[in-house]
Amino acid sequence: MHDLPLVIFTVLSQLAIGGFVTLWWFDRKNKTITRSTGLIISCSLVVLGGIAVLVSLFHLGQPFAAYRAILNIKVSWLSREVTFYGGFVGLSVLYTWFWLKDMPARRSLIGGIATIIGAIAIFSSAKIYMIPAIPAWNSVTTMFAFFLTSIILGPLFVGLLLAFRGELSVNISRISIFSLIAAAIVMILYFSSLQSGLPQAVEAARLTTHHFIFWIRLFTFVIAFAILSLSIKNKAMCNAKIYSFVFVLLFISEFLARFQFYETANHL
Amino acid sequence: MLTENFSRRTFLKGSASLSALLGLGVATSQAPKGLIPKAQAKSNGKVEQFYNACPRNCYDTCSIVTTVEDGRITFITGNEKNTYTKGRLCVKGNTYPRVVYSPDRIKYPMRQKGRGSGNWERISWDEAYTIIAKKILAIKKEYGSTLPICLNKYSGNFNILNYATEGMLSSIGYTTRAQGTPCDPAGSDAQGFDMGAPYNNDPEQFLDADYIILWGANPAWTSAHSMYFIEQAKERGTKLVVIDPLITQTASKADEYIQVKASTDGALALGMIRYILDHQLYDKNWVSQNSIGFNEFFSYVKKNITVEWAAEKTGVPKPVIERIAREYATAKPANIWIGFGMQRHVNGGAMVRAIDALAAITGNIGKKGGGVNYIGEETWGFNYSTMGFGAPEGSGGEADRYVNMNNFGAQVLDANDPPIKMMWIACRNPMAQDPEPTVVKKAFDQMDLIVTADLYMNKTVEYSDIVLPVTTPFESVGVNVSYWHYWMNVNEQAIKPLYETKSDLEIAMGLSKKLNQLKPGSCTFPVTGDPLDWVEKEMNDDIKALFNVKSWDDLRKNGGTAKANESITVAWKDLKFRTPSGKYEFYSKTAAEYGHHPLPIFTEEYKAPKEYPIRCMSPHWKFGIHSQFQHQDWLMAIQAHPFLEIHPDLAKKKSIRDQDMVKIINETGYMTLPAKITKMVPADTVVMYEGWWKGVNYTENFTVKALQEDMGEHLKGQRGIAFHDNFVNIEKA
Amino acid sequence: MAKKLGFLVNIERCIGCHACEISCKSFYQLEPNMRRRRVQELPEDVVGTPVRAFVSTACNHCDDPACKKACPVGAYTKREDGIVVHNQDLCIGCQMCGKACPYSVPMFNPVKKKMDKCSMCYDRLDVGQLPICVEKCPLEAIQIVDYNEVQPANAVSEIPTFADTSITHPTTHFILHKPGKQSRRF
Amino acid sequence: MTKLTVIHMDQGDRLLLYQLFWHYYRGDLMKLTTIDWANLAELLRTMTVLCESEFGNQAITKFDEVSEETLESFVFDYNRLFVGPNRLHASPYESTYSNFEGTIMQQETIKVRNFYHYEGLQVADEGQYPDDHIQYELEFICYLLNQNEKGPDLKLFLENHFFKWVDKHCERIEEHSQNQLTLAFAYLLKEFLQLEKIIIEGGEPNVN
Repeated sequence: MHDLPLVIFTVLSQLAIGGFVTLWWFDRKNKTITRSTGLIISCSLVVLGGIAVLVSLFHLGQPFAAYRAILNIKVSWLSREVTFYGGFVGLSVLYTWFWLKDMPARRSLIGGIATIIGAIAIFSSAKIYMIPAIPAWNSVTTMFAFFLTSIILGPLFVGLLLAFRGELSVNISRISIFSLIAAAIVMILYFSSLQSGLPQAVEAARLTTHHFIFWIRLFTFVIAFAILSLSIKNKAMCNAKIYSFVFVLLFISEFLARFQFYETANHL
Repeated sequence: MLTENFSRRTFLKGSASLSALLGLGVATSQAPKGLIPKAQAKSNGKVEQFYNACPRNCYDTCSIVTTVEDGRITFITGNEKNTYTKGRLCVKGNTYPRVVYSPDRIKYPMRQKGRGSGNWERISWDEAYTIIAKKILAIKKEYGSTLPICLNKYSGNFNILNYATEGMLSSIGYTTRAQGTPCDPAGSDAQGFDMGAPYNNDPEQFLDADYIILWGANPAWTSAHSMYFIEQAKERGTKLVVIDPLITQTASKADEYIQVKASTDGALALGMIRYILDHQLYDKNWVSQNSIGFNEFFSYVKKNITVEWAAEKTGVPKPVIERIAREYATAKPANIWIGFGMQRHVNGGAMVRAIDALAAITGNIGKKGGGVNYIGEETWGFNYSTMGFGAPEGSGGEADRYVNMNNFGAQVLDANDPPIKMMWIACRNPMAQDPEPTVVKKAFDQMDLIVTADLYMNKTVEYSDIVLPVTTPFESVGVNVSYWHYWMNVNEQAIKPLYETKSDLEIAMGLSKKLNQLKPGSCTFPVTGDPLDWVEKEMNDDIKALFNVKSWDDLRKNGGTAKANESITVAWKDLKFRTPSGKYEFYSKTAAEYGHHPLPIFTEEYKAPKEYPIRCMSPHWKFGIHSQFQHQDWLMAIQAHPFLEIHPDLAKKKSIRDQDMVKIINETGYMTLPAKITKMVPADTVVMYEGWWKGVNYTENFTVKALQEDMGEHLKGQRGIAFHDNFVNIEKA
Repeated sequence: MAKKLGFLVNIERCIGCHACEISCKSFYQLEPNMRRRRVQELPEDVVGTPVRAFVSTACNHCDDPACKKACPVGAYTKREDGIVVHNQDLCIGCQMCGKACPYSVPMFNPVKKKMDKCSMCYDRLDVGQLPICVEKCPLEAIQIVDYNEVQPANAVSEIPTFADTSITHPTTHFILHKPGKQSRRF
Repeated sequence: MTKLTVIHMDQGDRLLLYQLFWHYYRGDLMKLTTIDWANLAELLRTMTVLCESEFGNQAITKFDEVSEETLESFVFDYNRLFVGPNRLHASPYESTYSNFEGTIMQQETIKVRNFYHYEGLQVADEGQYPDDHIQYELEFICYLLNQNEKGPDLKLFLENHFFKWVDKHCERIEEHSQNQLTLAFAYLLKEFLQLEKIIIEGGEPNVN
């Protein structure tokens, strides 16, 4: 339970980065998003990103000294995560500013840089946990899982806000369904690698699957998958309500998955 | 007092109205003085070191160096000048800072309204002395003597000055005493019959041994500093054999471990003797020159003992007995250490006599590095000046009356002429440490007044009327010696006594003062005295010569520790035994006088009753000495609760898994505790280690009956308890 | 590197008494639940015959310390002589070092809200004294060895229950327990 | 506790309360009668802020309604909480609250001692009684409070010591108290502490 701040931080930060990239990309490609909608989405992402930062401080013994966490950027992936994620939040504020000022060119440039920085932040974040001391984490599936959280939640979040504003011009269901298929594959890979891994990894798999949280997680995932599958061909279902529902389901699913990721981390 | 001064000075509305309203007189308060102007000379950051002595009932009796900063203890460790302590303490000794500063300490004298009610009121020392003194005088008046007053004091603190408690009670008249010891009586008597006294070689001589048998001893847990010498000897090529029913921590280190059936060690020794006699491996010269009764013993063995029989009896295969016998008899010198646990059986004394005989026939007694080592008291020749004041004139009765400490509850209840009405308990926790605690409680119920002097709240304090707070070793002075090694350690006062705690000596003087105020001449114990003078008075010329010190103060200034000179560190070096014959007595008339067979013969072990077929042993535990230490936080952080060790075969039979709760029961009592499945114990035995655990309301003694050992009256006045002949049944709870 | 200091733990001598752990705790006045050294019971059949065997470990002052790599503030340094030092003043209590260490050595001190670990008493070593645990072990079962100078006979770097040493290359070595003969009834 | 914009507690009232607690923890109040307690309640009623507050009012009511049974068990409960011989249920020593096991005479004690020394004071039996017993801390506060120029020192002492642990101390009393008087004092102290915090720190009262 004491890793709860980290659970919230990783899920929210990945959501924010995924959402940001989606917004930036739609804006660049279609240029159909109005200033006010762009501002709303951009602001809400900044808020989510900011909450993530605040919550992460609760994990620290000395929250007021958190600024020192960038000191060891040369070797520490945590330091890199903090730096890059900090950079990302800063750039996303700037990006929002350019929405406010309605400057598409600068927006596109800053958005591009922030996208790269955000991707590096997620990469660094995953690298923190890919450590031999915790066999269940020490695998490339951690990397996949972190990016997939971003890809599953980010576009859907932006999509549902666009749907609310009536500006949705892309089939979000299609994007999301691909990420869900990828997530399912990674999940299978994850458990099979745990099963064939060190005793601590086997134990992690057992602890995960023997807990009711795992089944809630699976159930929400399957329901979301089913609804999205139906909505691909059915335009009527591509509305804000359905997307909100699916988003909530998937948020719960990802949140619980991450919770279990921390809870079952057996040390060597 | 500051607050008074400034209130008077400024007379703010508040202070005035409050004082007027409540009519507060500061004089009525028991509170200590408050804040005062700071003394000029005070300086911070002062670091001092003091010598202390660990006074616990332990072989190792360590010399301690205490670091004190600003009047506060910051580190406690061993004294490097002591070659036995070697500058380091056992795990328990390392927790001493927590012992002193534990939040659980008793801080003030207190009186309980309603025994066991938990309703305590704080009283001053003067009130406490008054209540006790008045009761003593009333008893004396009513019964014509002080015999209804019973002292139960033993080994919680072996500081020589703590005998003041015994001295104080002797100074009021003849009283009833809990006599005997739960520790070593059968074995000590056995050695007394064989050699005249128990007397052991300096444990540092393990290094000189060629062969070591640890017979029912577990120094890895009970004497870590001896274990150092044993391990060093082992690394130099000495063979280490451990004979024990349990695979103890020490047995785990042995070159050879022999699992003997509990309480059949005598048969094993006699089997070895038979082999040694048959193969002419015994020391003919030694026995003919230094012993009597050898021929009688020889014919007893030839007639009654065979190695096959011993193998059958002990569960040790015949070839092993033969090999060990040959190795032991041919090694020079070979050292045997008999543990106290081995003799806590109904045939404990007889078993020790058989093992003594084994050492004697091989000529290992009187040799440096050899010996049959059990316990010794050669260095205890102090003046005991706290005990020598005698009964006051006009005391009723003719002598002290004794009850057996080992069957305390029942014997207190049986004492009738006159009955026991008041109890003084010091350095002891009988409600936790005595067998049959329910009977002890009944005896407590019969008392008019129970006074307990202790450091912590425990079961005994809970059932007392008055509790007196006592000092730790670091808050009072003293001097200590060991019943095992040959060092004397001074104990300086390192810090002020915390709260209102007092040493047993100060309590003795305080009570005597009160008694003499109330009735002049009613107590012969001195009413004043500097503890430093008292401790100096303990040193006589013999002690000073033995340890080559000028005085206690001299020793304090010069390292705090001194070793006895070599004239006594080899037991029986001169082969002048303290028996009536002056020789080693295979045939002991004294033994016969006490109703035993004169020879070291085989005596049957106690047989398990049908309904309770499982032996439950309660050996000493590595994080405690009796009811001390284990309850300290640092040790609770390592092991937080007692447990029962069960062999996997027995566990399987009873469907018990590791960590399951197990109920252990017999006709005396029961308790429920978690199981630890381990091959360290045999399948017919379970083990629950001795100790008092914080927050645990039972002890290992809940199932222990007051079953007597075979010996003890000769040297200790009373027989001991066969703690390890405790039979129970277990079931999954 | 000039030196490569590491602990040499003699399991043959160790009696599992915890004096190392408690003397350290006492010397540094640590909280009851804080441990810079810990004594663990080994499986009782570790040497073939059933015995009570223990191993005492502290920080392993690894050649390639994972804590140092994980720490975001750079609170860890590895000295010339090989000692891995944690600078508590810098520590922000993120606990990543504890997660990254294969031996879970750094512990979170809930009162100071910072991490805490064994420093091999480097300040004592620097003035010619031994670490407390080395000096205070009643059986002299813990030593400090410069592994660049000596490779003690029969010392091994791996024992059961000790995590894979290829991860961080701990400097701690062990002398194993040699089983004695046993004549058991069960 | 409700919105208190202006705190009406003059120096005299504050001193009175600190002195009341000082007497309480010295054990001076063990022999009072029901009438004394009622008088105390009346005196406390003159302090409006106190009797308008939730716990202050409860405390005063309890003083008013002291029964003979309450008086009988008062001393036993007081001892169970603060004196012994059992493990103290609500230790009156500051250092107890700075470490898990409640060990006394720790670093905190020495810090408190140094504070006394700085002001030219010391505990009369220094080394025998831990310097951070609440009785000494209260006496020290009274001493500082009584001298206007010591305001900054008082603030420092309250913030670094007294405020840091006395809340927890009151919580433990509330948890373990079996007597209306010990409970009343816990309520009163708790409430007073909140008011003091507002006065000293000028901040918002901690509304729970």
